[in-house]
Amino acid sequence: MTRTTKIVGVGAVLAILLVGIPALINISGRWDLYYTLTSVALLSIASGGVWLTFYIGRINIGQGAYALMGGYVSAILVVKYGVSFWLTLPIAGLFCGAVSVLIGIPILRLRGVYFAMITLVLTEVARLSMLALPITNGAKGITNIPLPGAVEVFGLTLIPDFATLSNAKPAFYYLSIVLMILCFAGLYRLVNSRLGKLCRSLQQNEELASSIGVNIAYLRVVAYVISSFLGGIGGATFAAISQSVYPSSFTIADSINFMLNCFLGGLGYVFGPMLGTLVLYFGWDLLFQTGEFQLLIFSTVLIALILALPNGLLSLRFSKAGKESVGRE
Amino acid sequence: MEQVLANGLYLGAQYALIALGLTLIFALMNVLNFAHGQLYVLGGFVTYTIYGQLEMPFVAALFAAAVTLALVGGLMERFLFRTVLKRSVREESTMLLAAGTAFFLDAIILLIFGEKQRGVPKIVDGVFNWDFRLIMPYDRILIGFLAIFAIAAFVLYMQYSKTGRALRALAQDRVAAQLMGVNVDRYSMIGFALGAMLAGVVGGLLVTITGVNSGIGGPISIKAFMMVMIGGAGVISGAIAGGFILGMLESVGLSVLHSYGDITYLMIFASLMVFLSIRPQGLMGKPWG
Amino acid sequence: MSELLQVIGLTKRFGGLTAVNNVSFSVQEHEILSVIGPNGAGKSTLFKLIASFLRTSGGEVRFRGERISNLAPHITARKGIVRTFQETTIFKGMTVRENVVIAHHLRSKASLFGFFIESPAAARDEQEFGRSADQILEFLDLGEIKNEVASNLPQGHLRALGIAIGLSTDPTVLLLDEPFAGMNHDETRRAVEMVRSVRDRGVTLLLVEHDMSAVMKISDRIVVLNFGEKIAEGTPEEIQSNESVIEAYLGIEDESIGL
Amino acid sequence: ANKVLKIGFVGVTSGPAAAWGTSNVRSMQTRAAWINEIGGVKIGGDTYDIEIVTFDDQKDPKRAIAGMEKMAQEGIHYVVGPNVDDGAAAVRPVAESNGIMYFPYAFPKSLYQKPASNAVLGMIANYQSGPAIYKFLRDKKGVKKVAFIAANESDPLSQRDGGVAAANALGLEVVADKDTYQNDTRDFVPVLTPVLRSKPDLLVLSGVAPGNAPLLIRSARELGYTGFISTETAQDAKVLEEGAGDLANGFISVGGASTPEIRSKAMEEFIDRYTKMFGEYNDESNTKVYALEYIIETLKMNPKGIDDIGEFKKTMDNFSAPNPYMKGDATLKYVGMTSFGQKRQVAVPMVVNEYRDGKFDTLFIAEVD
Amino acid sequence: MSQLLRFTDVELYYDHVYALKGVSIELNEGETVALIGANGAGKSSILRAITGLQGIRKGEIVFDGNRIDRGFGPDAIVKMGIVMVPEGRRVFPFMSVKDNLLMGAFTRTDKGGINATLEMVLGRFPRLKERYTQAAGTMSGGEQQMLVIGRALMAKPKLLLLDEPSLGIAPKLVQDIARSIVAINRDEKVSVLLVEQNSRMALRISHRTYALATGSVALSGESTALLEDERVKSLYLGGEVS
Ligand SMILES: Nc1ncnc2c1ncn2[C@@H]1O[C@H](COP(=O)(O)OP(=O)(O)OP(=O)(O)O)[C@@H](O)[C@H]1O
Ligand SMILES: Nc1ncnc2c1ncn2[C@@H]1O[C@H](COP(=O)(O)OP(=O)(O)OP(=O)(O)O)[C@@H](O)[C@H]1O
Ligand SMILES: [Mg+2]
Ligand SMILES: [Mg+2]
Repeated sequence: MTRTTKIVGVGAVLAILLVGIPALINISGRWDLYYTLTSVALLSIASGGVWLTFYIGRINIGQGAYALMGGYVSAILVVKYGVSFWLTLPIAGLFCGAVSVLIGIPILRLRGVYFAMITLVLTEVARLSMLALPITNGAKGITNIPLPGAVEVFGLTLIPDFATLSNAKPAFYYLSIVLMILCFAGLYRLVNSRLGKLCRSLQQNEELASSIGVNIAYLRVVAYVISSFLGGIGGATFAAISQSVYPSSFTIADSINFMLNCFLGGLGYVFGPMLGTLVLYFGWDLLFQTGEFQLLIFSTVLIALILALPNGLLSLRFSKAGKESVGRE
Repeated sequence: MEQVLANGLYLGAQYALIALGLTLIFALMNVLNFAHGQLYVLGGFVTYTIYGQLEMPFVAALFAAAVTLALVGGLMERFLFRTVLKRSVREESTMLLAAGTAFFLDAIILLIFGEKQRGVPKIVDGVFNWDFRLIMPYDRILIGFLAIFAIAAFVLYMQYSKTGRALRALAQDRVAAQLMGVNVDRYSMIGFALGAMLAGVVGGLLVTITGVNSGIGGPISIKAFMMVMIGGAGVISGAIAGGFILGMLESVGLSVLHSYGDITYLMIFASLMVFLSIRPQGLMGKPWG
Repeated sequence: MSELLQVIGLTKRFGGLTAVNNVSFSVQEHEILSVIGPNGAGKSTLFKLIASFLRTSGGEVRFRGERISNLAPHITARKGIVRTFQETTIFKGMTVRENVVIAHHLRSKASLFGFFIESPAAARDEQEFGRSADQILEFLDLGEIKNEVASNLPQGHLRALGIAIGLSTDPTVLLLDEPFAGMNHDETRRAVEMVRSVRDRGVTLLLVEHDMSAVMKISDRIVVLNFGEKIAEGTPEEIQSNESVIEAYLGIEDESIGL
Repeated sequence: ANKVLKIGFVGVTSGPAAAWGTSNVRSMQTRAAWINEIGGVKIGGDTYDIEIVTFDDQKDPKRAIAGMEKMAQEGIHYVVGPNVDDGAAAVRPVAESNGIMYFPYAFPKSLYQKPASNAVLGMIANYQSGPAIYKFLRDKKGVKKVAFIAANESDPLSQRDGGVAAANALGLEVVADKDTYQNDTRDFVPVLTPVLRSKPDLLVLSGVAPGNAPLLIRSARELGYTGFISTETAQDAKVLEEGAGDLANGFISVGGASTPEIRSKAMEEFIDRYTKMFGEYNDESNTKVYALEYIIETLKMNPKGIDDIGEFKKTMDNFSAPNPYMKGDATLKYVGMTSFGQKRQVAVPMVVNEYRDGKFDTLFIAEVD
Repeated sequence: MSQLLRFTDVELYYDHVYALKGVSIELNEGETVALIGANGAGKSSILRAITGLQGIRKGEIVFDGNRIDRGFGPDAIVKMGIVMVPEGRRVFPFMSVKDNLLMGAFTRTDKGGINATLEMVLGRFPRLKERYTQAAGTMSGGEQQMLVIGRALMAKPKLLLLDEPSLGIAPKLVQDIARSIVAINRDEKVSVLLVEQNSRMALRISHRTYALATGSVALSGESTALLEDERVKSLYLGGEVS
């Protein structure tokens, strides 16, 4: 790809996301799509984090823990301390990042299914902690969270108070889409920089990486922190949309879904988690009219997709000849 | 205390049996079978239908559950996992397939057997009561022993039968096993079927005690993962150890931490995390990268 | 010449097994020192201890007088002590050239964040590494296959790539574990040349190898291990005629089987 | 042809909690089919067929929001569900901004108190039925010591806390109030062993899932427990029979209007139709049959409510209609003044049942205001 | 001497890279044939083609009068009597020496025969008898090499394929292994196809030798003759490593 086609391509995508889709929604009157797409954007941010841990060779089934944590940090700050949502958003991410350092240092030594397992347990630990901690309001959750307020700089309103909007849906849509674009631009940059190569070297052989002087422990933690940061951001925004957060807002099922999004999109492609989330989450919604057969149809389609494209949906476009199979036909 | 230990042992026996099938499939094909719990549920429903509904003998029902599940497992391997394993770049991709299969089985089970909790008549009546120090209904004792018997039979089969040896070889080095004349496709299928069958047998055994419910597959799978990890993934003795440890941990933990109430499980899980970070390969697992 | 690396009373136990037992020797700057010994004698373990891939059970390693045992592997690597692996260990999913470029990481001046924003330092690194990688690949006769994915290479090339990776780190001391395994005579001869020229670049080399003709040709000195203990040390000539080494390791030449 | 009135359902019909939503959906579908079969329902000048639009939220609050958005998109103003606290709280902003009245089966008071005004509690809350049951057991059966056990999830834990408060208020001694179990528990013996050591007269299964109730009962009885066992949520007799057999005799729970003593002909026909349509009745539907009835009856009273929930809310305060499912002259009306300060709860008869040999016997009937 | 294996004009590709471009070799009953050649010349690929691990693009492989290059999986080929000892040992690390050996006899059903072979193998490699119940993964490299050769013999093969048995083995042990190969060929009447980087040894212990270069046969002939051949000397024996 030349530089110009790249710029044109990026411009086109931005235009579709920021202008095209809202316009289409206005024309078609499908206002419910705002929320669905907002969810897709937020969930794909969290999935993007999981994807990054895949990129250093770790199967992460613990993103739900950080999404939950992010949601609570933001909710508590907004409700109990009156902090502006806009400030709590980065704080939630950073808080999750900080916690993930503490958790990551011991657990990142684990590999393969062991890491997967321990993160799965982490999700449950997070849920139980939110039930038990004194500050989280326990089983009753935190409800009635105010909508994000205005952001003003020198009297200039940069972002209006969401509560004053006649309809907060588009506002949340823009917020989530912008976050998603930033997140994936960052990931794309990361993966295509030398940092990405280092991550890949970790994925392929940690011993060798350390023998050529890569500080693998540090790099692993860095990737995990970024991942958890993204999880926290996604969770915090969700809390703002539903104006409530409960210990069950993000559970093991979510952690598993984040991971599945990455698989479905394709582990080898930065934008994989985005596409995977779109298909998995949106697909379920699309099938809602099939009633009791929804799960059956959904899972059948899913299995068919995996059988057809075991390396992720994006492998369709980029696929080279598949891995040579062992044995004769 | 006697009660707590007996509870732990009984729980451990059933957990170990659940974990065995999962670890076998994992060892053979590096597939973390998210659908394991669903296979368990299916085994439970087959038993429920034949023993509970059609009122045929329990043994026949258990046998039918074993056969059905072996068949389902074999089909899953043949038509789903084999294809994906051959064509995927990263082996973990089968996790998505396993999850998809779990959804699929969930859907089928829900459609066929409904959303209600189901149970069957007791297989034996009466309660063993040692002066209220140890109370154990006879059916639990029977099921506990059947579970231990099944575990022993499986271990002996793996250790001393030709098929068992081939399965172990396959788990350790596929290519080398192939070069010894093991038909990899066939034995992968056998192994998968065996793993699924074990899940079905536990489901069938336990339906007499705890009944069965279309929705519990997912939670059961997750619990089974924990047992497998505690003991060490892909190691048969590890799965057994993991099952018993988790059983004991729950039983003893619930008793000892009783006064802490709400955070009992938080402490159990947190200690599990600490344990795994100290012993990254579980109790007896081979290192895994 | 000066003593670059000192191994002092090094010991490693695995459970009940003592894999390396109180081994001491020193390495001079710019020398090629080989470690030989039967299978399981503890040679690879010794290398892992020197490169901090294992924690010692006793004794220590000094580099330029400074104690370097039990550091993190990447720190030892940064100090200039780099090992290659006995098993052909490479980044399987990358091309040959990518392997070598990434192996230049140690020389990098930019920070992680610098990589991310592609700071000028990072860009300079990148160019520089590419050039150097191409040089190394030519030097090792891997130029033609530099765009092959590493997992498709045959044994011999994998070995060469392993050495290339080691070289790319610009080491002071390079530890090569069985670099000539799986090469035929001709290839071994060329590889030996290459190792010599690496030494001529100013690198000190330690190697473990079972190919005796190569070892005898290339080594300045040889250390022999058996059951974890050092049983001999000396020049190739001394070692070749050492009775206990012949007994434990070399065997008596037998023309009927060409050995 | 009749016009179509769409009523929504957003709740859980798959996964471990599928039973909750399924009994909901099915009673709605049964009733809708029945109404349509007899020619629809007359609201204002028009006759409507009822169409039920369902959305499975998989017990995930995020999905519940999506479901509510879908309902808004379909132009629906009346939705039954969600089934759990977190879902009910999460859909609130959507329901309010889209003019949707919803009927959750979740108990948090903040959903029904001002400033909230779009949620209508579809059943009797545990903090309403609990005190009545405990009082009955204290006065009539001499219960003094109570133990609570709950799954460690939001709904059961909240219900437990409510129950504990009620028991304390009644002067009962609470001997266990902190024991929990994971939702994946299948064997409750280890959980119950320490609880029963405190020798309670009454064991309360707070917010117990229908599937777990028989298991808990059976384990408790097999461990030699002889006291009372109760819960404040509706259960299914068949499930109890299969899961615990005779051991479940004497188990106390709260039901709707199906005990033979009070059920009307219409209720019998409803059960009949439900059974024909889905193969098997679910006693939980005794309660869940009401929400749809309330919506339709309220709209009948004020047809403007069809697309204006403001009108609906106005009507709620004075609404009253005969209760078709009960014998005698019981009425449908909105209640909740005591608990919520506004009428945001449907009045269903609080029938406290005792399970015996495969059926429920009525212990006593009460009302909520 | 009757012909046991014939390899005619075989082409073999990985993805789009060719590894063999028209290779023809033959092996007679009772013979030891060596394959030598540079890295990547295609030696291992020949063995992989015979065992069915890798399909061939063109040509034919005939064993004992039957074509075996189409329609047979690796397991079927083992049953015909071809057993390979792969590169890099590959024992079953968590199985005992005994179980490893029994795996070798996987395709056999004659209990008595298996026991007889087991005796023979343990007699030939006494070290294995000493370590009979030890987990194979904990044995030294040389011991593992003996184990895999013994394991292959357990199948009672007509043809034994060995891929670089001396790789990573101490000189003294290499001698032992070389002697074992000679003895197996001589005493057990097993034909051997040997891939070896140590060309001197390969030429010494084989009857005939093929030298491969980039996917085709460069030289072939009686091993004793080749040992004296100038081209072989300069290319593969290198006389002295200088
Ligand atoms: N991580 C470990 N745990 C337990 N034992 C080990 C470990 N690593 C090596 N050993 C044992 O230590 C001994 C020395 O092994 P090492 O790999 O150093 O041998 P080596 O001299 O390199 O042999 P070779 O020439 O075959 O490569 C062997 O007996 C080996 O089994
Ligand atoms: N799995 C594979 N995918 C792609 N190419 C391969 C694969 N295996 C081998 N090759 C290629 O096939 C050619 C022949 O390889 P082969 O392994 O047969 O060589 P060899 O003679 O055994 O070499 P060595 O002595 O190094 O083991 C090489 O060029 C190699 O790159
Ligand atoms: Mg070694
Ligand atoms: Mg080879």
